[in-house]
Amino acid sequence: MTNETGESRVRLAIDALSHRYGDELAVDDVSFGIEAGELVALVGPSGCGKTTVVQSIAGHVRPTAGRIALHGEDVTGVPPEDRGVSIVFQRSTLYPHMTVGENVAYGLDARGVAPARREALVSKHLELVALDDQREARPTELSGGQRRRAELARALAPSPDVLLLDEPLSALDRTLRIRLREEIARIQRETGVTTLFVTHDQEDAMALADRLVVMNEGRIVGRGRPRDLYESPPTPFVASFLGRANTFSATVLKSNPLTVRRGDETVEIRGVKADVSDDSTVTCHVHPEDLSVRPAESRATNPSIRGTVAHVADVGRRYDVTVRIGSGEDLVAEQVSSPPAVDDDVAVAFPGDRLHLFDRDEGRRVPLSAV
Amino acid sequence: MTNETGESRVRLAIDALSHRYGDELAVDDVSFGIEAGELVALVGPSGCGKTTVVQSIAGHVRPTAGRIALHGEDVTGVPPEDRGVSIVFQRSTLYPHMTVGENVAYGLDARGVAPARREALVSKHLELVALDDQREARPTELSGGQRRRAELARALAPSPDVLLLDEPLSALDRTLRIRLREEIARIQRETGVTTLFVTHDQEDAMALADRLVVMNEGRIVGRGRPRDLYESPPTPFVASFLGRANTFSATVLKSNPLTVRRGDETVEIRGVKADVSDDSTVTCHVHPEDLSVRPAESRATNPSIRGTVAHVADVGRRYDVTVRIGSGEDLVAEQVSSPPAVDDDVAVAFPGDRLHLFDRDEGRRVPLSAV
Amino acid sequence: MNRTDTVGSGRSFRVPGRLVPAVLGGFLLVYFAFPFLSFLSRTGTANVAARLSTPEAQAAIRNSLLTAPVSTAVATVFGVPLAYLLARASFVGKRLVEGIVVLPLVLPPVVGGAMLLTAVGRFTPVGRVAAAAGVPLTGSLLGVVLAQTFVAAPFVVITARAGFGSVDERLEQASRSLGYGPLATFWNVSLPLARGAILAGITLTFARAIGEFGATMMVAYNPRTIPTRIWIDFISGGIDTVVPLALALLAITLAVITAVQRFGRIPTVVDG
Amino acid sequence: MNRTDTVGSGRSFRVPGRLVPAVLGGFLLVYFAFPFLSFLSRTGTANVAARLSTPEAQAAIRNSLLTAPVSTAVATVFGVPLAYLLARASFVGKRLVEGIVVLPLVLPPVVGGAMLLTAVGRFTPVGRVAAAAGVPLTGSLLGVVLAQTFVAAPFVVITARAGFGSVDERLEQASRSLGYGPLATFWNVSLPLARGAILAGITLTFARAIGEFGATMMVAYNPRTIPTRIWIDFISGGIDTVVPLALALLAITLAVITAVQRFGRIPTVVDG
Repeated sequence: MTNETGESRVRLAIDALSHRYGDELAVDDVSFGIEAGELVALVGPSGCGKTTVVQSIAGHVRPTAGRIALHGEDVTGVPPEDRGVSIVFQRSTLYPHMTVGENVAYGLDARGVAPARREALVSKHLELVALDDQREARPTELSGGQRRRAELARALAPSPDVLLLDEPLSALDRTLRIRLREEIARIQRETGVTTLFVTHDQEDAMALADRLVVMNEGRIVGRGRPRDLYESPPTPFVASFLGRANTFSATVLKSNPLTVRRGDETVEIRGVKADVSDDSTVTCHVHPEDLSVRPAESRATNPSIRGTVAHVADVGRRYDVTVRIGSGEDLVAEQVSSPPAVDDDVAVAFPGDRLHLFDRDEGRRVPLSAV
Repeated sequence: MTNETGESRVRLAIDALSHRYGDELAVDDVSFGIEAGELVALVGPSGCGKTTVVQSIAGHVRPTAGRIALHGEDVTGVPPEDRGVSIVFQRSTLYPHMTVGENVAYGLDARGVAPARREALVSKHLELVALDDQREARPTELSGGQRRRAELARALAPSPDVLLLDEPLSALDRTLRIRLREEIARIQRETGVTTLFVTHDQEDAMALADRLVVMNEGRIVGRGRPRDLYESPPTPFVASFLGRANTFSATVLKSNPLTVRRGDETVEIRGVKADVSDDSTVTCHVHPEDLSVRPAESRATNPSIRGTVAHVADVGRRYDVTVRIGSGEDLVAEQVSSPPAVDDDVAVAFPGDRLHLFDRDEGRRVPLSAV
Repeated sequence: MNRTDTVGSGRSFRVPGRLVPAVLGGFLLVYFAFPFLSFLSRTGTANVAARLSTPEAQAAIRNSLLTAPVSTAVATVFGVPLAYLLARASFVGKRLVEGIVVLPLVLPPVVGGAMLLTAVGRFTPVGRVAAAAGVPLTGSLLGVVLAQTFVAAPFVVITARAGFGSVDERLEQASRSLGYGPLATFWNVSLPLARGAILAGITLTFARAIGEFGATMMVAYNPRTIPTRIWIDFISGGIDTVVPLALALLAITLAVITAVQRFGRIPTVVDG
Repeated sequence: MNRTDTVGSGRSFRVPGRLVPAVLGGFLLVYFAFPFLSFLSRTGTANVAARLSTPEAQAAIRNSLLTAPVSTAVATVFGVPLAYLLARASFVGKRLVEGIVVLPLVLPPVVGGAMLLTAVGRFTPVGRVAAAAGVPLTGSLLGVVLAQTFVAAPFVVITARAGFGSVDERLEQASRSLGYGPLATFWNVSLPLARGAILAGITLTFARAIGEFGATMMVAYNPRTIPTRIWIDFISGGIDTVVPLALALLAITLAVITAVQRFGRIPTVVDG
């Protein structure tokens, strides 16, 4: 999975990339690689620097420092037209003065593909995105989803070494987004094109990508398979960003079995020990679906925290129960059925192995292990 | 819940509203009401006409036909400034040449509120949205989320009869959107302002609203509590829009107990009878989380459909398993653990009472009942 | 949005591809700048102060400084509301109105002057009535104002219209919904937000008005403004005699543009 | 987006609030339209055909139709690349370049003419060399072209710049990533997409060039163009003698604008 395993398989390598706009460091020492055929998502909130990374890879921004390599060859100074990197932007860049077919053929013409072969390639790629019958249409006649698909066909037609998708779904409605996401997954499987998918939407990223690279404030703050990052987030930011912010702070009383104190409440997490010094303050994160809400008096095996129900939102397929566990500290529990009433005193329980602990000062993950 | 129960409680009534742009009928005979203190979501895909409805309520569009009533009084011809309807748009409309405090005071000045009271109201509303320390800031100095909250404060300060929120979250990242959604819910609970929340995002709508009004192509296609609409969608559109498109077509063999045929497979849904004539063709919808995937040979009590696993997406907190059940017909099952492998022959099972049946030609829901 | 939306700042990177336009555009720049610099270097040889203190020069300067601000004010008072309407309202005949607004801009000034003469000249009904009332519309300062307004007013209309057009209409709708009528909304929201463009338009109008020559020559050859005086001096005395007055006119124009730049936007705002 | 983004089409609804700007703006419209109509009604009384067939009129028409297209072509060839650079590139001194481009626009034409005389006049180094080589830069058709280009070129630069600016830079980036160099991208993408604005700029430049009067009077009083001929005829014969030539100039200007409208956008595009 990592680019150390086999140097020859790495299609795209970003090495110590940094970029400054004036005084502002937009990208700070970013390094990652993509193997041939992989679909990697670069994900992070708006303004985290991911678009600058993409623009550097495409060659539209010259980075202040660092190196971009394709097939192991340094392309940092190579102009965009000589890189073999296709790009699809958030907003449509189809040429309004050309038909859909001419748009798809555009990149082929640049490479001097013979007319017969060009027609065949255009047909093949229009079929791939199910737009064969829109070949003579103008981009303005297409729907939003069709326009996205036409752009994909145009980007794929010249068989790029790397396909960059820069927030291709962000301007779309949720229904259309999910449909197009599945379409992109299918097309990537069928073509096997090495793809970097850039998005601020963690759901899109996790649904599509083999691997995630999470950025925040110009730096990489996490990388790995979606499930690994979700189940063992390396920082509180990754935990909140991939799931939903759901944290409380506590003080470690004992590290084996892990016992923490919040206010006047002591919570023992049986069967778990933590690699942390006593008396250190930690930030605890639990994903909302790992929490369950019970009547306050009930005592079960799972560790729990007392609180009062502040709000119950009926989301249709589940209830989001907000429990106030202290001044300004709320936990949200996702409950499938029988929600409590507002103002009920409740206990919020969680399986001990679903707790994530982070060092308060440095934000690093505290390793937990079964006893 | 409906506006028939008590005429006096209805704050806002939209009656037979239609609007044409040129030849195009953007809104077609839309009627609904909102009771005092209610939060209703008007939800539908982009271009379904919901913004025209909002603009008609605010008075910025004069509808071609129909009536808008506030407190039972016809306001269809009343200019916006005399309606007492505040509006928050998708993009920020904070005035860049005024401070945040001046923006919030703007609507109060129009009503000639005395200076001392105005200051008090501005402070109160800035506190409500937690922006007290940004009073002297310029809108450009605020973050995206702060700008939204400042707009809410400005809209609420003059104590409007109705608050219109026109896609207020659509331009935001998912993380920020969820946080602001919770903020809006809290503010609405605290102020009790009658609110119409307009969005194309079903998740936002269901998380926030007491009641949903679903629009498609200019018409209302569903209305009710989020849970009722989700659990008993009146049309295939509502089923797919609020959940996720997940349908297959079948022919009814027997209505009691309901038995349907798909290709060479006969599925008996035990304990359920349908009010439908034999041999009619129906569209069946099941929400992805109601589906479970099992090995093909296993036979259980729940009805199931045979298929082949086409794709497994690891979404981090779950697996989305796409099962091909016929040419061009796929079902997506959300599975929490142990997903099957691609190309496995499997059975997709569902509880009989979670199936939704729609008449194929007219799209109407087929009533199902326990035997 | 923010940073993620700023695309393509790797300018220096593409310089090779920009060599051709840079060379071609450079010719034009040199052609614009060279006469300007030649002119400024010439001013040293002319006796500027003496030339500017002659009674004729003094009268021309006074006339120009009287008429151009009046023309600009008239164009602004009537032109800004028109610009707002063109930016916001849609009505039958809007295309025609747009055509009428552009007309004086594309019209050769001497033709504009000829048109004004056929409308308000001494022997037209309007002109005869006005002359009889003691306010002749041609050959008078009022005539100068009429010529300047006709030629220069489109600039403020077109520029202010672009300014209003770039103000999001929703900002005005929000103001209406917060309790302000259309006029109050115009004053509180539209006008302050389009301020930069309006100032730029006023500047352009002033520059065009004070420099007006062709229409003024037709409508009001007398009394002289700076441009007409320059012409008279030129045919009688050649280029060296006109440098001082031309310098004065240049100074006034540049002073106004610089002053407006201080408060608003640069007048390149014609490009929206 | 689509329908949901079109906000506030309830125009007729707000007419009361638009009465004030409509009345104020109406005055200006009448002031623009009235001279135009007076002028057209006057043409009936003049013997147009006879006046236009005099050798003087024929020479003026010929000279104008020779010089204005050349000036427009020169301004376009050098101005469009400059406009593209100003829209896309950021470089040290860009503000200065923008100032130089606007200069001839805000400069009074007679001052522009005076500047050109100090640069290429008969007694300047450049002018002397050119005259010795048999191509005098003043008092010649070449002088007319120089004057027209100086005064009119900013229009095509500013309008084309706005046109390039409104083309999303990502469309060019996509073209680069699809394998085209900067020049090919300019030809395939930028130029066709900014076509409307460029055509509008060319039209404005042509209108300004063929109507040029002030700078031409200084640089090339001879040979006569239509505007200078109109002036000569006016001082010798009064308004009625100039109506035919003014009509011809008006016709040429409007014909070009109409022709361009057919293919591109209306020239109100100065407002971006």
